[in-house]
Amino acid sequence: MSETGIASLRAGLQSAGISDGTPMRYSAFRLFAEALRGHRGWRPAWRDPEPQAEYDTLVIGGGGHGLATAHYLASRYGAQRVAVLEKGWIGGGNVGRNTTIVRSNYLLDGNEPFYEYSLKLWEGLEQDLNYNAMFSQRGILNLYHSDSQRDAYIRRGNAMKLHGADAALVGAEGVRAMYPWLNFDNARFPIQGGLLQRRAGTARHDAVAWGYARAADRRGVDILQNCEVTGLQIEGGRITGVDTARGPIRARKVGVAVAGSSSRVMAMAGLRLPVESHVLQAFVTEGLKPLIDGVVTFGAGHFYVSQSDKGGLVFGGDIDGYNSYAQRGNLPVVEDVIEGGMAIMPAIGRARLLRMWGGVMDMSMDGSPIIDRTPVEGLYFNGGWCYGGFKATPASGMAFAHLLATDEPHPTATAFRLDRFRRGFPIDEKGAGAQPNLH
Amino acid sequence: MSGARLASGGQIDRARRLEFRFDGRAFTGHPGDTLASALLASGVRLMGRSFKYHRPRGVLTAGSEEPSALVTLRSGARAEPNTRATVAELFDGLEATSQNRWPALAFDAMAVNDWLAPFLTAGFYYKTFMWPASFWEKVYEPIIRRAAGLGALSGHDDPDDYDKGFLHADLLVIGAGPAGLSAALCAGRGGARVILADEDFRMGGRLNAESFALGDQGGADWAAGAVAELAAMDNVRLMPRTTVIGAFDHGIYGAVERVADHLPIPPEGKPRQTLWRITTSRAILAAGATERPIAFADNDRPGIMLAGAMRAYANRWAVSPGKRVALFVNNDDGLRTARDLAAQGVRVSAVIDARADAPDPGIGGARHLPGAVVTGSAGRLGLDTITVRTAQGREFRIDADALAVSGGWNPNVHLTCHQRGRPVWDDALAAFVPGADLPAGMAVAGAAAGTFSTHGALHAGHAAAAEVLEALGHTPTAPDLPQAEDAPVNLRPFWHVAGKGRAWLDFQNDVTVKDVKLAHQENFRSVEHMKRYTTLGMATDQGKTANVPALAIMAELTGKTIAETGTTIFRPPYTPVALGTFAGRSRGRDFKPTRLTPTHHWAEAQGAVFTEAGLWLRAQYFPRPGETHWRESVDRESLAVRAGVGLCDVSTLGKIDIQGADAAEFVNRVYCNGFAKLPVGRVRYGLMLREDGFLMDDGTTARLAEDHFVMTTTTANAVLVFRHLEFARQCLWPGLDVHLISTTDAWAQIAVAGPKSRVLLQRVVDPEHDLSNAAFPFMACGDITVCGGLRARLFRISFSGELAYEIAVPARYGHALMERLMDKGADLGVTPYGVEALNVLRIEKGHATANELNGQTTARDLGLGRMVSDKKDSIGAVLSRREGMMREDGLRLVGLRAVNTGSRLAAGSHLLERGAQAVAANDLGWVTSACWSPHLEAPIALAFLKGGAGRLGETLRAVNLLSGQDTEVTVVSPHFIDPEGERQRG
Amino acid sequence: MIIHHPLLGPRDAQEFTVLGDASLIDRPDGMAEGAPDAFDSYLHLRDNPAGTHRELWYHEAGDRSWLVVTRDTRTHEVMQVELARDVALAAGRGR
Amino acid sequence: MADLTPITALGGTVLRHESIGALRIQEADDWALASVTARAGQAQAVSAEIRNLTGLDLPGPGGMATAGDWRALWLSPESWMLAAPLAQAPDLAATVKRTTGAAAAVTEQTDGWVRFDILAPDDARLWPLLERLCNVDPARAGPGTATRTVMEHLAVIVLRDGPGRAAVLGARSSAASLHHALVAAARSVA
Repeated sequence: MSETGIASLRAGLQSAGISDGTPMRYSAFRLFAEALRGHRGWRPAWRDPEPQAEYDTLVIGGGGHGLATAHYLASRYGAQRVAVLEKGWIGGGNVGRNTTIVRSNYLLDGNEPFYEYSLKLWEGLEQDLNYNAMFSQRGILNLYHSDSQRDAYIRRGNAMKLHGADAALVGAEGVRAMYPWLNFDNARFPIQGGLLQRRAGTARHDAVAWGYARAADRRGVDILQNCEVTGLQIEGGRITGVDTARGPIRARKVGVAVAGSSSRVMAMAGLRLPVESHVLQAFVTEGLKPLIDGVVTFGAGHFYVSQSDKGGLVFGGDIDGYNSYAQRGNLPVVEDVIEGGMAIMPAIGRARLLRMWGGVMDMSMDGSPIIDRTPVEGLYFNGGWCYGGFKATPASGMAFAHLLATDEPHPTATAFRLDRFRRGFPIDEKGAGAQPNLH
Repeated sequence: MSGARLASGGQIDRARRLEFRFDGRAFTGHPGDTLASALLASGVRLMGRSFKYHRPRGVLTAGSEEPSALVTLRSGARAEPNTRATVAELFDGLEATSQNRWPALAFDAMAVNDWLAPFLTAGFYYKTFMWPASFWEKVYEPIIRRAAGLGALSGHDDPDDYDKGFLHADLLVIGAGPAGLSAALCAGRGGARVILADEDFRMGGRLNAESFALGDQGGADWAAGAVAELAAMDNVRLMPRTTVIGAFDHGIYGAVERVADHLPIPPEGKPRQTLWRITTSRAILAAGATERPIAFADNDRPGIMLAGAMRAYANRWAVSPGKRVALFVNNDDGLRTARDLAAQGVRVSAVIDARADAPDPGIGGARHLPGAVVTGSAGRLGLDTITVRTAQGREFRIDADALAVSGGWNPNVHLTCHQRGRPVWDDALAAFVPGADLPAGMAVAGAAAGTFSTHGALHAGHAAAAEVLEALGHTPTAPDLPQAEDAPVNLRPFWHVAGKGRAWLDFQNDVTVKDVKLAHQENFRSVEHMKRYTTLGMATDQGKTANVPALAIMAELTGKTIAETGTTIFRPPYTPVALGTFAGRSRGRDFKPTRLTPTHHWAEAQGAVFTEAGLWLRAQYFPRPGETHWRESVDRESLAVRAGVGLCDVSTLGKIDIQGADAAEFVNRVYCNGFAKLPVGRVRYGLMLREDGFLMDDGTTARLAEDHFVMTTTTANAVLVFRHLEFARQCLWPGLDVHLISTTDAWAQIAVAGPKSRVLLQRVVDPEHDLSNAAFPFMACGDITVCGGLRARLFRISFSGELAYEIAVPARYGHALMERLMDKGADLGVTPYGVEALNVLRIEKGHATANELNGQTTARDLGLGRMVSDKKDSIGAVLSRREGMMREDGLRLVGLRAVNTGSRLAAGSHLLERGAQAVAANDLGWVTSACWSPHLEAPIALAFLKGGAGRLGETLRAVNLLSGQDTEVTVVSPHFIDPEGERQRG
Repeated sequence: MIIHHPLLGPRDAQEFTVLGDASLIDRPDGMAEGAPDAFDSYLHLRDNPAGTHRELWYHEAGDRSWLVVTRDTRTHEVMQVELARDVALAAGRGR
Repeated sequence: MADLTPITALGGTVLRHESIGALRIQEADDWALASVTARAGQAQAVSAEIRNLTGLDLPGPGGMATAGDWRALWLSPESWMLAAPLAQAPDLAATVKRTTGAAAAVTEQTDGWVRFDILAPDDARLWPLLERLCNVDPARAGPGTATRTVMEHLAVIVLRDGPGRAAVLGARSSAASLHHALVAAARSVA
């Protein structure tokens, strides 16, 4: 390369923020420039700092929600001296083992504004984080198979539109136009149509955790991996800090965002929760050329599916149904889910299941989450996400950051209270009642 | 042409020739061949393209761990993408196509990605494609999606059948190599119930691939003898072509048997594959080991394969891999390949051994280069030469069209990890071996446990089985095992050759040493981060050959030991499984069972249209000639009920027989309204709450005797309510004398509804039963006989609001009773009606069904709040009184009537005030059920309306934003018809 | 999973339906003082242990017995299976 | 006697019989059925009454007993299903109720069920069919057992009469689905 070429490259690198001391921005130009110099310039996506003795705010849980909380605390609420405490490696919980669906097709007033707010945050996420989480608005189609299901979807679609979300009802022919190879002619429960939310979609789940981690780190948040919390320090009804595998850390406020392990962590504060831990399995096939453009859910069985950018069919269904902290499930649910798949998509019979795994869900008593203060002053709780936590990541982080920063619920999350069960305000989308494994 | 069939040897049937095609070209092979062995024997090296860079790919392995030689097998609706050529059993007429290339395997335009490789490093996509935001879905992602994926599905329904089944054993032996065969022989001779499963179509494992002897036999011959002995035992089930895919809780193993994959198509009625769930007390994992490569620049060329695989091709399939073969190894085992090839007359040109003190295998004509490494390769679409650097640092080229590589072996520990188990690093073997926390009942033997010698495997298998026998109370026989090689593992860990080029770790996903280094540089250092960031190990082979070298390199970079670095978690299935196999017969129309009503065949003969109600099929309406729209039929049926008499099969309602001294007390506790004082011979409407106070179900319950009730449930909730009642009976009040049994299927129950229903019934009910209003008033019930003595039950209940009955007879007589009623009522204009008319009639009467009882509503919402008794402790009563459920502005069931009878009113519409903007803040409720009322000649509906009780007479809008409907409605009582109930009492 | 039914021996978990924590046996008295809080706690709050958990399983496609299964939620190991009716009676529940 | 003609569970006027390979699958409707459940504290009394009426010793969990034309199978704790030839016991529940009186809850069950008899030359040819349909261990389901389990999503009772013989009782409304499952499995193993 000529002298002038090198000089102009240097100038370009500088303008892209590539010089020691300033945060590194990702861009196509940066990628190009790094390719030319053998990628030697990439720096760690986040630091691995030593824990400090004291922070203003601790977020327990380095999953999507915890990292998002830290990012928004730092970027929107001006918080300083924030740390995220992670038991293992960040993004290792449910954000790293879900089926990546993002949607806001909820029915109830307590939920829909929150999820629609989340969807709007998703729509600007990559620019906000300077990280491509591959959020792709490919649409979600909820199939219906009976008149009463259709009526329920009309009610839901209208609720969505009243809250400013998008929704459309598609008849059987419309479904056929979108997915001509679905089982229209030999189905036990014939497809009558579907509720379509076009703005829904999928994202690259790991990248969400990494993007938030990197963005939070850039604003000074300490991300402390391998830092399991072993105790909560509570004095006179007020939290003062935590004990960790890397020593005690003092803090004024502590937010807990450890869905899947909520009961275990909150038990350290002597609190029982309206939550059970259950295993939800998820599945991916070998990579295939594009077949399924958006997300499709089966209305007469437990099955939903999308296709990843790598080509794998990513699908799931119901939870196994028994309490579990083991990140694995059993064959009956595998069969149940795939039977559902073969019922509406007999064309996937020769695709091969590559991998199945399980995540531990905080299943709440009404199927909806909790973002609230607790009886312990300075201790805040975020959990009960059931198997809908991934799509909620941005709004959950924002709402939890809002609560931690202001002591007030975020306007879109006012219904997610701990006392709603005692007071009779459940947010029960399925109408299944206070039985966690039915949600 | 590189590879060729050797003149003799191999476990193939040379007497028979099998024709097959690859990419349209005709080839031949023999029974016993795989697609890979037959192609190699035909001189074909190029079989596929890699995922990302579209690099040419050949065969790396000889087994199910193959990452590279993936093809689409078969064609049309039977096309099977991503099939490993290395395990595809050859059959006559086999058709295979290469994939992930365009336009042709040898000329792939997407190979341009290889030139762009400097930009396409690990995680490059996270750093770009962000501007402008809308371009992601529109521009960038479609390109990525089209380029990604490997093979394609046909888009047609899978035409084959799949079975599922269940097996039980004392001992499951997984793998039929030396350890597995030895274990099965020991356990089988000892009398245990044994299942021996192996993924290969020929049992024997490595014994079929090696040249050494067992006793005075060849290894393959000894294996064949062992298999023959086992096959003769009644207590042993041999399952070749069966992969054990996962170890699940409590001794359950999933296994996939490929029943017909070695045939052109499955025989009629037979499955392609069977999913077995094997329940066993004990399992012995004897799954062998997988060889791993050594990474060096351009180590991915067709012609470069694992040493053990090359040996297998030579020994088992009599395939010479090339004309000039070189070896690159770091262990003694790899040297066997040189010896075996030389013995078969294949020219071995060089043995490059990374160990400075490597023993000389003494191959005539081969250069022995201890302490040397391979630094690169060259050749278009296949290997021509390799570059070697000697211990002294001298670099030169060697001509070679085949290179065997061995970096050592990894025990196949996968199944030991399916339940939290973590393998542990063994420095002596330089491999992960099973940890201590095995699934309950599992033992590991042979190479899977790190016992690599044949002698060791035979003895370990026997010992493991003997232990199982003793635990089960059998007496093991003394070992009767042949002499076998007992070579120690002699290996120096060596993972990659340092250098500038790209050195592949994950051959399918194109992950190189550089990518791992980049992951480290960017702090993706935990093994899970590395895997997810680079996609290493996430290809169809799940990193069976790639994972250990990669984490060894990460360990180098972080300065940690491999033991500290750890490994990612192995998850089921062991190898990928067709989705159809998991579904079995439960697909298409057989997805779920179908329940038919007792009058189904009669209704079918009448030309009824059916609809699903849960698992039931129910007559929806009965079209008559000339009726062109369903509404015509439904209107006619509804009006016929109101004016005359109609018949509807209501057998689908759940029926629960409740008997016992405490039956009344029990019913009184599970319904929120009073039942204790219900007189014998009477029916009452009951509301059942969940314990959280929301409505669970409703129905009528009849008291047939002091100690005998019959409860009906809604069709949808029959199973749920029965479960709930058993919970209450067994768990809450175990001291009550009450007994439950379902009788849903035992009775054919027919609603006879309309002003002429009594007249009609009198014609079939035996004359001694008085049906007069005085003798059998509204809400009466009783045992009767019909048609000359047939036992029956009669209930005077009404869903339509008309004078009505439900008559029940033993199910087998339902069909005949329906015919009789139709016959006897001909002069009354008797009309069968379906669930559509049933729905119209109940909406007109204001009765709730599933649309109103959706699990989110309360008795109060239905306007039935006063039914919740506060004088007794019934399920749900306490929590039904929570603050949030007692709001004055809460929802209330109302009727709606369209102001303009020509307008449309859809269930699901939301209610808004006139002039109010369509936003959530103005949402007043929603329409639960809607219909055209032929009786009122207007669209009507039931709806939940905020503060509804106080809004009767108001005009609101029912808005459906999905269809643009905006309909003015008047709020009215939900009882459109006969609010005083005079008709049903008449 | 395999549930060792106290009467029927080892049975496939697919024959069962799971309800949840066996503390649901301990239904409070609806007519007693403080019933609303007692029911809130009874129905809504859970120990949700990572470890030994006693839970209710119903042999729906079997003999219709409700069982109390003592199981480790970390390993899924089943330690004990009892008839729920016996457990309830032993806990003093009767009429 | 009533002048109505019954239909079979599969909806025909004659019973369906299939021969597939060595297996026969026969729809059967010749049993009258009644469930008998001992009232609280009455198990011994009920056992004695049933023995007097039928000669049967009521079986324990998972068991089936036969005596002459009578048959009893265990349903759930202190609850059994009695079966007798339909022609001889057209109103079985009433007959049993007359015997047990208040000691038992008796419920007519004849029409709640469909029965398919499966006949094979021996167990070795019977089990390939059963093992494709239900998770029952042959070692625990020999002659004299009555196992309540699941076949293709359907709750069933598998009765073992003798070597090579089984009967499957299922809900009458899903008779066609159960029949289809049996026939498909028989074709698969034939």
